[in-house]
Amino acid sequence: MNPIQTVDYIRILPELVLGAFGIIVMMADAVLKPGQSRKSLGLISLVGACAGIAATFCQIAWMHRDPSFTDPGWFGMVRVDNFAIFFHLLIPAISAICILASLEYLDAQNIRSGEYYALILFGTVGMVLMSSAIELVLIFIALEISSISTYVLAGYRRRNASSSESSIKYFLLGSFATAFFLYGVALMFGATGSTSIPEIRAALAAGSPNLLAIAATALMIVGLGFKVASAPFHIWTPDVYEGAPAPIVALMSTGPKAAAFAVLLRVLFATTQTEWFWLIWVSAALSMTLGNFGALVQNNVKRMLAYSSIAHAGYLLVAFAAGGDTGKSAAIFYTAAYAAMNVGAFAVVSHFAAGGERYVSLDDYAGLGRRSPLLAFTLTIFLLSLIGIPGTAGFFAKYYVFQAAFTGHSGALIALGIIGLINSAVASYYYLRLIVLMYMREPVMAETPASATAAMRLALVLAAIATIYLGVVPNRVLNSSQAGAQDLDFTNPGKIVYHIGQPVAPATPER
Amino acid sequence: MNQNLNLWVIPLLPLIGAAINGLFGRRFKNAVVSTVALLFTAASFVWALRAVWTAWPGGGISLPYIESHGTWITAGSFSAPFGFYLDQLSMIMVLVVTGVGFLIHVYSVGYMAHEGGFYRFFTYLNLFMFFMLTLVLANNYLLMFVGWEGVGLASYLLIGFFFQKDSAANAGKKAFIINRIGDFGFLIGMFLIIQHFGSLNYADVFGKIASGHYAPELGWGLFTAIGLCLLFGATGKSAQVPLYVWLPDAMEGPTPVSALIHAATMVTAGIYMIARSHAIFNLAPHALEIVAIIGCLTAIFAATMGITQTDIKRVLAYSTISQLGYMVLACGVAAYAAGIFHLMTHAFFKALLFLGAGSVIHAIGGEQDMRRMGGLRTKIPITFWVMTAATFAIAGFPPFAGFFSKDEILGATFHSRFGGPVLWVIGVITAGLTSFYMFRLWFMTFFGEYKPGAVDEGEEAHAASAPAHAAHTTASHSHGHADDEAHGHGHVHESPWIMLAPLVILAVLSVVGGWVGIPQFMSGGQNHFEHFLAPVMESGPPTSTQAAVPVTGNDTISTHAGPPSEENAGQEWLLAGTSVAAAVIGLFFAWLLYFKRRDLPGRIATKIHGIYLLVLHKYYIDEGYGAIFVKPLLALSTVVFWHGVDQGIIDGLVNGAGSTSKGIGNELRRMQSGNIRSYAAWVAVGGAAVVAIMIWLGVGR
Amino acid sequence: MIIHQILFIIFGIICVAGAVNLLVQRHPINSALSLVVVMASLALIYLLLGAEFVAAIQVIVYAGAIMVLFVFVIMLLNAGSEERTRGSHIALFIGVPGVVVLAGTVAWLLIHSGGQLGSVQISSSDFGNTQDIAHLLFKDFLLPFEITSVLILIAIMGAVVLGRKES
Amino acid sequence: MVPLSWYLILSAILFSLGVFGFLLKRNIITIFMSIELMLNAVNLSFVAFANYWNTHQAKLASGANVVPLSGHVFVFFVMVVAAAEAAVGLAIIISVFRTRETLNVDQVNLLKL
Amino acid sequence: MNHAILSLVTFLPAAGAVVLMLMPRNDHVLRWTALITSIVTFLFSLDIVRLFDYSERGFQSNMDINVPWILHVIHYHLGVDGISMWLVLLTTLLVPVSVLVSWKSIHDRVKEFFVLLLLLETAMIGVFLALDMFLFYVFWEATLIPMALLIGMYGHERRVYAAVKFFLYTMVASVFMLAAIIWLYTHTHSFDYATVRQWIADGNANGGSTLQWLFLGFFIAFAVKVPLFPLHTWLPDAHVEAPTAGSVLLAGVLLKMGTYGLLRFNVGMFPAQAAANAQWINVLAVIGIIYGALVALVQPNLKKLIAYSSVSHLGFVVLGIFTLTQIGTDGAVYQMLNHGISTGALFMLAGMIYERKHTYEFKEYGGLATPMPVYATFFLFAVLSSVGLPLLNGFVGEFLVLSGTFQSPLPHSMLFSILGASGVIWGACYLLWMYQKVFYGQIHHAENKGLADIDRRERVSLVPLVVMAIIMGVVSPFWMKSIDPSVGNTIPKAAVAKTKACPGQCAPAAEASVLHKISATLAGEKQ
Repeated sequence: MNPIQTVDYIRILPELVLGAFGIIVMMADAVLKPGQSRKSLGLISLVGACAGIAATFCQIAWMHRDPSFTDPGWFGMVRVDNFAIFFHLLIPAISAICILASLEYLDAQNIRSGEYYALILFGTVGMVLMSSAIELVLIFIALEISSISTYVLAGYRRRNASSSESSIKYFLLGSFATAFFLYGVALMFGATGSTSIPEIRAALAAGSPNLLAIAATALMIVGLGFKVASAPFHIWTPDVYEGAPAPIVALMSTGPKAAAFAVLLRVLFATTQTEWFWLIWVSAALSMTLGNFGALVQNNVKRMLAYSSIAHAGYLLVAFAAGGDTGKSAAIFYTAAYAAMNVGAFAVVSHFAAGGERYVSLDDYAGLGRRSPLLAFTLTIFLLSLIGIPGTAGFFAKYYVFQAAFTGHSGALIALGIIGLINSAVASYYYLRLIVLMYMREPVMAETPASATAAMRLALVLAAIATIYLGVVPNRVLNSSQAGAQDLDFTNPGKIVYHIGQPVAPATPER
Repeated sequence: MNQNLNLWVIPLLPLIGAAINGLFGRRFKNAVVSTVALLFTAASFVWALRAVWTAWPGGGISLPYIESHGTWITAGSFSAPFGFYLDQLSMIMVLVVTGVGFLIHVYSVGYMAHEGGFYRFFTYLNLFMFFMLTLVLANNYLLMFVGWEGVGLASYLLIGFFFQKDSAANAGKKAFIINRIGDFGFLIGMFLIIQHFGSLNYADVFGKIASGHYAPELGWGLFTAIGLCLLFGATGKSAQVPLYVWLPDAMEGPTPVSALIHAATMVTAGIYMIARSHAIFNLAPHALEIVAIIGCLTAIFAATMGITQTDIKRVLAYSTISQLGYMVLACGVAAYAAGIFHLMTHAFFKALLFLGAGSVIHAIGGEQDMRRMGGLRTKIPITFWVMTAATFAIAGFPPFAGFFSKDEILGATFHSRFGGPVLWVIGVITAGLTSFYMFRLWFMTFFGEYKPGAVDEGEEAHAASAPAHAAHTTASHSHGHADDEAHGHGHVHESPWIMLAPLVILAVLSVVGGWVGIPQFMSGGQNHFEHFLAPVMESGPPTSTQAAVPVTGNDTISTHAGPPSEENAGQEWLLAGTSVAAAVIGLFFAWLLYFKRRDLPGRIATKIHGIYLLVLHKYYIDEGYGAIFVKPLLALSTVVFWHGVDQGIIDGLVNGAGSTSKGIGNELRRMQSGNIRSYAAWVAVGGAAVVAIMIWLGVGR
Repeated sequence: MIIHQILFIIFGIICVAGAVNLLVQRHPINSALSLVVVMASLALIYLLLGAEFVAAIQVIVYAGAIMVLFVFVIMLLNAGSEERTRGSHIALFIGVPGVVVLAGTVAWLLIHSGGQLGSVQISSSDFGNTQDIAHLLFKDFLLPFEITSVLILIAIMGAVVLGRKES
Repeated sequence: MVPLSWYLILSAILFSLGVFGFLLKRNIITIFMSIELMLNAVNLSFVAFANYWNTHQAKLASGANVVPLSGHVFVFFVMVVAAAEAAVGLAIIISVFRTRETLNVDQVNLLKL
Repeated sequence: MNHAILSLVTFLPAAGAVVLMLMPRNDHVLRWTALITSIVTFLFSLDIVRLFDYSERGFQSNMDINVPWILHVIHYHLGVDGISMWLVLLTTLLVPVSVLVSWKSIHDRVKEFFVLLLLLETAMIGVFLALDMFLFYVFWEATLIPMALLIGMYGHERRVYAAVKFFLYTMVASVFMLAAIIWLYTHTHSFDYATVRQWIADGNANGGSTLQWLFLGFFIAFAVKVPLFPLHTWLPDAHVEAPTAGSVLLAGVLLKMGTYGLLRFNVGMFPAQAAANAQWINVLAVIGIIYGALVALVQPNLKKLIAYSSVSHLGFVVLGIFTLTQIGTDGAVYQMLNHGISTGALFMLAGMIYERKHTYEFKEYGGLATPMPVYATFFLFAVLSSVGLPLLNGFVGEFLVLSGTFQSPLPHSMLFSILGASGVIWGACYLLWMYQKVFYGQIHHAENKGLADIDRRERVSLVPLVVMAIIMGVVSPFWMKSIDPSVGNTIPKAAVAKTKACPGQCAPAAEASVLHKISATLAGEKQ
């Protein structure tokens, strides 16, 4: 009997589909003429991303049919549970919106190579895999897939010095951090004899505190902390985001980040929380503070949003520090909320940047409320969400995180929560600055911004709807994130919260 | 008792008049406006007469008569109704107000005929009537306060009637604000009453006092406190020291306004209020003592200032303050009836004086400076004669009205333990001064030669040294009478009959008005006025309070009710004689200085230059208030509060927090040097820190 | 078994020396060659640890393929000796002490737990043989192995995209 | 008998030298080589631990045997990844060299603050 | 239907905003649509009054709507009581008026303006009606954006500074409230106002210091909004720069959100803390009254003066609330409504003159009563209402507040009352000073001679406020009969009683001793 069964293929169906579409795009690229617009490839890849989502729905269907679906597959390599499904839906969606935003961008930048879309799709494969992988080997490879594709994409504007600089910085520092991660994995292997997360979890839970394992955890935190851009490993973010093409920043500030957070969730909650609590506490406080204060003085939109993304990583880590089901659930929810608003914001940035990314200074945004009402309006929604105004994803996510922090009833957590709240108030200044510029200043830019293409509009509207949806009626997503949080301990088979065409079962009140 | 008097109609009628004129008056002809205003005022007067007639003591209605028309304010256990109250006291007040008010309305039709804003004037005037009637008819302090504030508003509007003139606008504002300062005291007094009696209704409050329903250990101090607060309110409204300063300035208003509001009615509200609250004051002898002193002080103080004024209306204004001082003095010596009596007679003759002065001013084209008058006796004879009656009345010559009321007060002062001879002497001196400055006015205006455009040589130098004063007189030229300028100088004319008729009626009242209160020792019969008011005033302190207030014997708070015994009659005659003598002396000096030897005033002025200037500038009280209160306050507000605290400290902190954050941000971003090796160093250091912290904490565990 | 220790010390010293030389040399070619030395001696240490397969691919893939690529690029770009620019004080004054702390902590930890860990020895000769690895790789680790293809695809594509001449 | 800690310390030394290399070298290619050095150090740890687990046959918490060889497999994957990284990394370096005409990292500091 | 009325009133303006958003940019149609929407909202809000059941002291059960929203713990819970009902009506009254007053003054980006205005209305109504603390916070913050945008987009020269200052001030402060709400949730597992209130009342919160922190968390958020001295400096800037409608709603409604919050949450939920903290809060309130007035006195700018007058007036409200007496709090609630009417009218009037003169500086005015008599009359009404003239609305509130303060059992309240009562003097000072500067005297600027008096539309927009000022001044029981029981239901009884019981600090005792001292001294003199 073949040890690899059909269900195993279903467990990696989104990856397979995405990879297949990646290959299709590569092949099709060869058919197109060199100077021709690659829009058609973009559309194919868009279909691919959507197919990835569809594949995830297929997984959900299997989940309903086969209770053993959530068991580890591929000899303990992957586990497609509620947690993984959450990211399987989220990440291709992010990619899809990034692709939509790229369609126009590539033409504007006069980039005519279809590998771009293939790289996005392959990177998505890596990210998706990161969320379902439960074996450090596979996590490592998936991480590298997503990283390498983003290294390349960051340098995609090859004629541009800052783009290649961004790429090299990202690459060198990323590899540097990966080495730390690997070192941690090695020590963990030494400490527990396994690289499988459930095994590690079980070993650590059973054994006495093991310094080697602690050191291993620390080193893995370094590596993953780098990927999620949390202080003190955030330092690369502004430079890389500034130099990289805007749609790619939209992607890499959300997709790989969400995936990295997924891994961080898997890894950290496999170890003992008390060991890393203070570390994450400090990191969260530092990230929020450094990010927000850094952003206060930026004049480049991309850089500003980069600092803001550091700060948001900090908020997310607050949820980690809070721990517990609420904390994990809050962290999961936050990734989605952050993705929705940040993808949207960078999509707008990529539109306004125009050819050569000329217009990325804050002042270039003056008077946009008058010139491009729709784009300014959607950007306002994203910014408000980033500030954390009620009715938007950002608010509920933040609220949920802080609620998790306060639920602990511990002084340290409440203090962290307060630091976070003050930070989010400070942060409102720089987001507001952009809104102010758009609506309250007269344009200084001589050039009238081009009107957005339908694809761009679609991308923005989708992102805006997601932002509002997550802020106003987050029940469905909250249910999923709660279920995902419960699946993080690998023990319960996981109740199925995803339904296709059926009403959402009422969630249990949080306690 | 069952009869409904519908007192509410009395104040409401003028309000309707005000509403009609206010809303539509702009489109009406002057005749329509005046008809409306007069109609509603007259109706109000008639209704008041009817009410008084019906409720006259001995009639079918037991006094006080109270009617209530729903609640105005309610909160928690507190509530204040729209309620009206009629007793002997309010009967007198309501008749004076509606009666004199109506006459002045009539007069105004003539006086204001050529002014702009005719409808506005009558709107305000009717509005004033509404508030004043509310004040005197209210059955609770809160509703009285409505009238109290409302008349302040009407006064503000009417003083500032010629709003294009800065001085008029300033005067209106000053009047309102200073009244507000007094109102502040009234408010606190009301709070105290609410706190301890739970209600502001007269019936409740006085009933509780009468039955001793108040905490005995609080009683005495409490009543003193309430009394002082109410007194403070009264000093504002009735222009007593130290809040009298607004009244002279209030002469910026049209003359009928001065007559109605600033002489006959509104300014007496304070006296009415004290008389109304006599039950409280009777229990607070120290408050009464202070009332008496303030009244006496005001009387003499204002009288001295009246001496040097050359503006005819200002002389009358100071005279009013002085006379109000008498009334307050009367209240202070617990002779409330005497105070109200003087209030009434004063309403007659002072209204007359103002209206007469208005007639004079009208006659000579808006001129108010007495130095530019003279010899008008023959040119406007009717005005002269009515003015003469009023002057004799105010100076206190028998048998004019002023004599009886003033004598009543002085007598009561002499007998009272709160007053005593000292205050009596001051009162008599004031009477002499009153006589002096009133006859000064009389002589300067009606005798000698008419000299328009001239300033008395003797006083010229001093007039020049008083620029404010000079400015004032020129300003008065420029007001609404400017169009009369053509027939102003040299074309002196008697006023029309619509103005003269009220004068004549008031003149009659000034003569005979006092006869209702001829004291017992003169007439042999009873003092009708006092007797009439006795039921109100004697519902004073029950003897039971004596125990609670041991320091105040019942004798000290005698209400001057009992008729003096036979043996005292001689003393009474002597006292009356003294005050008449003082008046005669005043008349003599006025004749000497302003008729016989017209050079003398100037020479005296140069001789006692310092004192003269002091008095001429009204003791620099206005300037003093300015320097002590107004300027420092404005400076404090501007420099310390606004620029200092607001913009400096608070906004400094706020903006400072902003720039500090940016500074921190700027420092932090220096980490972002752009160098990959530095970045790697941060990552490495971070890694080192992470590992070290975790190992350290792990070992510690 | 002292021979093991002696061999370990010899190869270890060569390793460290090579690594230090990598740092000291200013021309990248020299550094690259030092790295090859390190890798080669590491392969020998792997043999000491009984990891024959790993030792073999260490030589073939690492020392062979990857380092050749490095040398190729160095030659391609005609990289000269590195200039001693003073770009980063932070790296020197903060980074180096930081790394010392890191290394010290890890070393302390390893020595500290070394007692618990015990020693290693060359075990039975069938440990680490290729067959076992193959079993592992194509069964338990099949999915990572297959997924690696995506990684390599991306690498190829990335290299092509970035290295391609501008059109 | 070589104590395991010797191997691990050697690994730590090599790793640290790699980090030093990153911090101190100016040439991008050399820096990249330093990273390779770090990866090699990690590989050494893996192999050493694999040997260790082979010596101490133990059970995992789940009851399964420890598979010491997975350390070797991990090294194998690290090498694959290193190769892929090398390909991409060197391409990026070429790309940087094309735009900046330098390989000195201190001069690649356009993006900052 | 009854249960839908609150939602209807709340979201009708938002629905209108959505419709406006989709409409073409025909300014005239947009204006009419906005006007009709707001008037219809007002008419619907009248239905709340019709349905109001006076026998119910607390929240009206017949209009209550409570459905789970997020995760079964966050509810969509709207409810109304005698306090919030009138604040809602104030809002729905002021919005149509604001629409009218913006008719001509807004001619650029008209669509955005009315959309923001209507969204703001929804948020404001929501704040007053929300009984779920999460929902309350949502609405609370939701008011920020439209307001900041209104100021920043349609304001005057320094509008951006003002908008940002307004936003940050309130944003930073409300964060503390959010912290307190979350803390409460994590202990009570409920956001429901009544539940949490009961939880605290049952003494479940361990230790007073926790409650003290929670109290402060709410307090800061509300104090900034009120604004209470010394957190008031955003207000003058915001007012001066805001467009007229913005000022009207800012002063008329947004500030009331702060005092409403103080009453509903600080006093309603933390009675013991409210009593314990009343001292210094009242000190701040009294400072606000006097300080605001004094600074208003020296402002050279019409709108700034009115803004500072708001600081002073809102000081009365806070003072009234923290007397913790029935009368004082009744007065405070009434004063909230009054201030909305009178200051709203003042800002509208200021806006009308701005439309003609394009400046708020007094030195550009003077003598305007001559060319604009009708305008001057309306202005006088607003001034008098603001001054607190009896028979106009302002008096009722001020009187009750001060009277309540005077009788409050809290220590020193008599002193606060007396100092607060001095506000009636200051109020007269700065308002009459302002009135004189604008309307009296000779006209110094020739162009002022030809100023047009206010037109029909402007009169129509002012009349409701003037009429309300009179009606509220004369028949206050109409409002009080619903306010009074609800206030009684909100303010603490036990807490005050507790304070009363404390020996030595009890006010009546202290005051008795003062009076006793006076009488003893006087008696000594006499003997």
